[in-house]
Amino acid sequence: MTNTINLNLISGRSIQQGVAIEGGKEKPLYRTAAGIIEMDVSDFKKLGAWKSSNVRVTSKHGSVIVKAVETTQGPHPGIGFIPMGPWANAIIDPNTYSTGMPTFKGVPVTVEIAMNEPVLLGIELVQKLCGVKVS
Amino acid sequence: MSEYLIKNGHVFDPVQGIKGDKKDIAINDGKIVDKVSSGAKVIDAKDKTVMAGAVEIHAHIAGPKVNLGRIYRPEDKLFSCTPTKGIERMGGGASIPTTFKTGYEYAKMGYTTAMEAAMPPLFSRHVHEEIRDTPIIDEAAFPVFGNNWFVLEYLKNQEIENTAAYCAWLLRATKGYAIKVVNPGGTEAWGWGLNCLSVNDPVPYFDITPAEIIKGLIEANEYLGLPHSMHIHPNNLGNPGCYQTTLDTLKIAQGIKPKNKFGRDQVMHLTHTQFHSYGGTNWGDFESKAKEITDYVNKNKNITIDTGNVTLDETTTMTADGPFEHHLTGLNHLKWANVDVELETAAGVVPYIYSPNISVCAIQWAIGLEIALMMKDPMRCYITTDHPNAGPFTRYPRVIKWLMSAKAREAQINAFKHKDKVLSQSSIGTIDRELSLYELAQMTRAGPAKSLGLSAMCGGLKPGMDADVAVYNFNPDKPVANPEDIEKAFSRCAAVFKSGVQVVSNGDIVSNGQKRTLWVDVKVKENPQVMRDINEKFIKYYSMTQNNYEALGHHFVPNPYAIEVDATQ
Amino acid sequence: MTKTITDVICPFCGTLCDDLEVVVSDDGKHLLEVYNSCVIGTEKFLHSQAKDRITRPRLRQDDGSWKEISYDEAVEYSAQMLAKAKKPMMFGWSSTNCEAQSVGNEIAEISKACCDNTAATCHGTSLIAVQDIGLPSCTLGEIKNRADRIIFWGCNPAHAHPRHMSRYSIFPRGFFTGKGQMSRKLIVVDPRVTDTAKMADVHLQVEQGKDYELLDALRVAFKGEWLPDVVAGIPSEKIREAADLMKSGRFGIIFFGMGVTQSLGKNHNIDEAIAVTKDLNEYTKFSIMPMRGHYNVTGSGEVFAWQFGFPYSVDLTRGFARYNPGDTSTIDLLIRGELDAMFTIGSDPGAHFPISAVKPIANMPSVCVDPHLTPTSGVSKLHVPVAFNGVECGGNCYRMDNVPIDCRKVVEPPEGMLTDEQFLIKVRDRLKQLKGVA
Amino acid sequence: METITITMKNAPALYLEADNITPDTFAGKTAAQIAGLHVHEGNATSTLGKYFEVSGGAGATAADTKIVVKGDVSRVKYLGFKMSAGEMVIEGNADQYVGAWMKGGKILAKGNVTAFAGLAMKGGELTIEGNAGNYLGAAYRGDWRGMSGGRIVVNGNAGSDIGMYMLGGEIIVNGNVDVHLCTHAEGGKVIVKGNANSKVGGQMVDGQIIIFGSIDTMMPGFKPAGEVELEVEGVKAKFSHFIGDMGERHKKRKGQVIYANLYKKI
Repeated sequence: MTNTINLNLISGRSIQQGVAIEGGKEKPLYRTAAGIIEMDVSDFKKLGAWKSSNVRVTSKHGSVIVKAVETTQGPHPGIGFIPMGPWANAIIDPNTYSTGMPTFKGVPVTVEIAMNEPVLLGIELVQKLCGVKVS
Repeated sequence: MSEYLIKNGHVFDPVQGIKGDKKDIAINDGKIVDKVSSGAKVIDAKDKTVMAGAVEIHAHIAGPKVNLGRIYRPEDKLFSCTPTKGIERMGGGASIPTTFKTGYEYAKMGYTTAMEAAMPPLFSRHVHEEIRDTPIIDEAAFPVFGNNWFVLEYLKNQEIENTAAYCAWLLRATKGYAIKVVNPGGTEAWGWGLNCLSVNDPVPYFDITPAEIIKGLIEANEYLGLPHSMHIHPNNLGNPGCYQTTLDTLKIAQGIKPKNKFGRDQVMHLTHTQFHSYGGTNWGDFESKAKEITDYVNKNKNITIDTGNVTLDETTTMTADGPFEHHLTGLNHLKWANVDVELETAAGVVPYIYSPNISVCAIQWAIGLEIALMMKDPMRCYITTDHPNAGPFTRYPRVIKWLMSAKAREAQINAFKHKDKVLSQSSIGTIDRELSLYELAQMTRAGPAKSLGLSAMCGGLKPGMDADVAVYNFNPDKPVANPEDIEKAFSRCAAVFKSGVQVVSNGDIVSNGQKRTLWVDVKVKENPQVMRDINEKFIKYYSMTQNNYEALGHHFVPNPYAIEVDATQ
Repeated sequence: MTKTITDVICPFCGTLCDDLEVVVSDDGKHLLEVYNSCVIGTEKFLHSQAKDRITRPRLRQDDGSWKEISYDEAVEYSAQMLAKAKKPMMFGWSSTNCEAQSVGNEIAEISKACCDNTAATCHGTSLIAVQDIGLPSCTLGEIKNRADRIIFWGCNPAHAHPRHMSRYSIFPRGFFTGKGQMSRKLIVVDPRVTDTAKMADVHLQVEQGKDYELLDALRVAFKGEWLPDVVAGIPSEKIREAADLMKSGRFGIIFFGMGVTQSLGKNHNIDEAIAVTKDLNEYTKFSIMPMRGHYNVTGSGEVFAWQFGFPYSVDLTRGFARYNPGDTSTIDLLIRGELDAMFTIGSDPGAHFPISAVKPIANMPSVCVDPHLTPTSGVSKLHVPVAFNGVECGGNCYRMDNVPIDCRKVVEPPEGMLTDEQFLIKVRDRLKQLKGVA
Repeated sequence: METITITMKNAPALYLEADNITPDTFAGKTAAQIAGLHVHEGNATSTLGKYFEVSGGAGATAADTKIVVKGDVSRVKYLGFKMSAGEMVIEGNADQYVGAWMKGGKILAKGNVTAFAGLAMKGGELTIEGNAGNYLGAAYRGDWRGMSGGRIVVNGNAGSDIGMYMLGGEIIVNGNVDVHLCTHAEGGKVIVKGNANSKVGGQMVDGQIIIFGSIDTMMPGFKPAGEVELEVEGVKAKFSHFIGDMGERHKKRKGQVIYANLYKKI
């Protein structure tokens, strides 16, 4: 049986993500910078996952594979952080409460180990989720 | 450029002393001329009033605080936005119209030149970007100096020459027109949440008083011989009893003589006088001191003023008087925006409703009109609403109606909820003066042009001047049956020419014109000390480099008109 | 020989640093080195030199492949799309200059489109709050010269605005702040112990999504009224201490970011933070400022405002301007299925919108004007690469404190490439022909 | 009273703006004239008759006119916009701005409505039998003058920002409400029979909120002020009383500070 944990997801900027978007969103570096979830060390324990293993993060709004890394800006038990970008946006809450602004922060998610599933590149992920035909 | 002949109109031109005579006005190549060829296009002005294009001496129409007003008041535009119409871009906004609407509304009322009254130097590029997008009217902007650290430091040591050299540098860097002073010292004090409410309150840290700043800047202005005089919004604006501070401010100009080559006779322009003419000790015994202020100004010829008429509308107040806006939000609890600008100035914005049902508002209305009606020389008193502070400039026709018709004033007084209070706290009820069209032309054309040092260029219809002409559907030979006809006539011109281009026809915009940005380019003797001081302040205290501050790209001022002044002698 | 260009403006974030030095080759075609910038700014300048850069427009074919087309063909596609659509959206504008924005607004006016900028996903809710309650603020130099209380609320400048702290907020020595960092107290409010929070004198680790409650509690504390024992995960005692620390300063500033604009409460979080600032002005001097993200999102708001009267989310479909986020805002319009064409410039909604708002873009006529390959170009029908603004062309921009700064051109764009403004002018002129307007 | 029925026959591909569908505009017009009124789909202006079948006739005045809206109008905005008198019955779901800036008359929406219903309402009655969206009875952006009169009743749930900047009138929600109830309110009365989410009454200056169910998280600015017995909508019960928002400014009346009142059923 796979172990899952519940986290409160927030997305936001990181300097690595900032460098990567300027370096090219088609590049693997973007995935390295933003195709991740930063988790508290205690949540790694709860999940029973190795650091830097792939996980599936699922909310009411979608599901995405990212690499789980230990946070450097903690402790923040119970909070998962995915840098802003396509991976976070595959699962954040689009509810704007009629303000125009989706709920990018504070989305309940579950995290489970997905060792053998690949983290897609940024553009690839968006194209796949939108059903864009690519040749 | 085409030739025009405006035929048979009743011409009112104080520059030439023409008082309603039937005359033809000829236009060729952008200028008023004596004669045109038979091929000139004829505009029939029979039974109409013809005046030069009007000159706005003080309004907030472009720049950061105006735009902050637009940004934070969507409700000011609710149901008021207008669609694209021919060559007219879309517009919107009641008290803070968009740039396009600003240009069009001025032009439709016969205004062809306007002054943006407060430009924060650090934001000058923004002011010019908006000016560029304001069609038709020529514009200029006054950078603010009264709380500028360079000015405070130089004047602390009475260094007039250095102050003047700095002013010249800043006018060039910002493409500015005149020396504007707002709440001298008080706005710097506001950097610490404080204020200077009298001309003798010391400015925190800088060891100088408002009186010293005012005097020094008048002297620097005359040292340079600028087209306009020092233009002041004194300390203590808007408070009961403030007229005393105003008199103290006016007295500083005593004995100082104008020195310039532009035909300007004053050394101080007192703006929105209405806000500075309050007596009483609180809002309960609030009263008009228009008589005390106008008595003083009537006697002292080296001062000009504008009125700042309250129009009884919902509007948006905005001023570089930061502490005043903080005070105001405490009174009406409406949304407050503020911007403190490093080393230079500040600004605040608060919506305000001048309700005819509130006695203070009604008395303010009376004071503005009293000032215009008590001033003996219309060449020294100009109609403004301090747009949008006392009301939007689009209400000028209404103000004109009140000034030209005692009947219209009486009707308004009768409509006030606290009529008795208005009558007891002001003398508006006892004034029966009605302005003539000639006086109106003095107060809105020849007068402001002269005060601004532009009398050779605009404000009149003398051959050689710019062909700025407004034709109104108003027959001076016929008695006014209904005062509303005055408001209607001055709202929408039959025809308007700007620099010889017809921009309005039957109240509609027919050309976006070729608007210019006026600025003053002063040559001064080389002053290495001032240049060193500027350099040092940028390195240590500004958040922008000096090179980027000075780099005002030509595209922000696409059609500049520099007025050159030589102050090297 | 190389040339060094000074006073260069960094076109990355709203800090708009203007002291960069860039070394270029003698012929002005190659950018060699960048000094003074942060790591992101450096990458931005250097990436413009990438060898694999796309330099010509590309149209997506039925089989999913790209076909290279001319700029004229790209202009034709864009103009036709905008002329035909009933409710097109012209979105982005935050990574381009005000000159381009101005042409874009003209296009939107002629085609009766909706237009919006990236405030949609960063500080749009701040603008709503400002409209509700105002904004006591100042320029960044005021903070450098006067501030002794610095509060970062829901923002992490160490990551998002790397030079902000050294240029303006924490470290600089100004006129009244000669001791620099020593003269300032730093409060950070964030649910994570961010790299910014690690530098703070006080870190309030607020429970995520409860900023509104914490801000209200501060206001109650200023007035010395009753408080529950714990608010938003913070003991009331600690809240009162923080309130006293704020009140005791001579000049304070609250910087806030997406931690509050995007969390539950949204505009109300900012609204209450502004109310806190307003309250503090009864005791001392306090200002508040949004940490704007894109380097010219502020400029876009300014240009929209002076031309149409509203700072973002403007709907011109009825021929006049209207504004009401929730109705006229891009993400709501996309998710609700209100749009039938998408023109994106100077931003990447494909990467930064929730996926449910990206899917509709993939299913409608769409143009993406962007020098980069992005998720947006990846789902759009037409990708138009352009010169890098702020690197290969100049133009005006507005800093996070609304101060305008003119960007500089430091190198030539690759041969034959258009700038945003040049491309837009061609689209505008073609659109005028199609619509028969002068 | 005359009844005019409009039935959606050709649904719009996008959304329709139908601010002309009000008793005020219909009054005195024939069915043919009404069919000729303008509606807007994006930037395309066409006639009401292109989308709706029009039958019956309008009264001479708004007060004499009842409009029945049939068919799928879930993509139609501005029904009853600025209406001052008369009646409107919407049989299905409707989109945004139902009864926005309404001054008088009655609207009955039998289905759900989305955001901005009853925005800045001044008078009249707006009844929603289904659910209401966000910003019900709130103020327009930037305006400090929200709903000032009239009565809104929602049988289902309502969204967030209900009664923002409310000055007067009444809102009754029989179901639950989402976050930010009565933010900045300075008057009026809101009754919620179900539960309220968090951020209830934030920055409230004056006015009244009555909650029968639970409140997710209380605002710290609401201070306990004992218990009271109240009769609300015919129900007598005991309520916990709170006053607030203590962080906000408040008016004084006869030397007494006036707070907003929040009652939560015990």
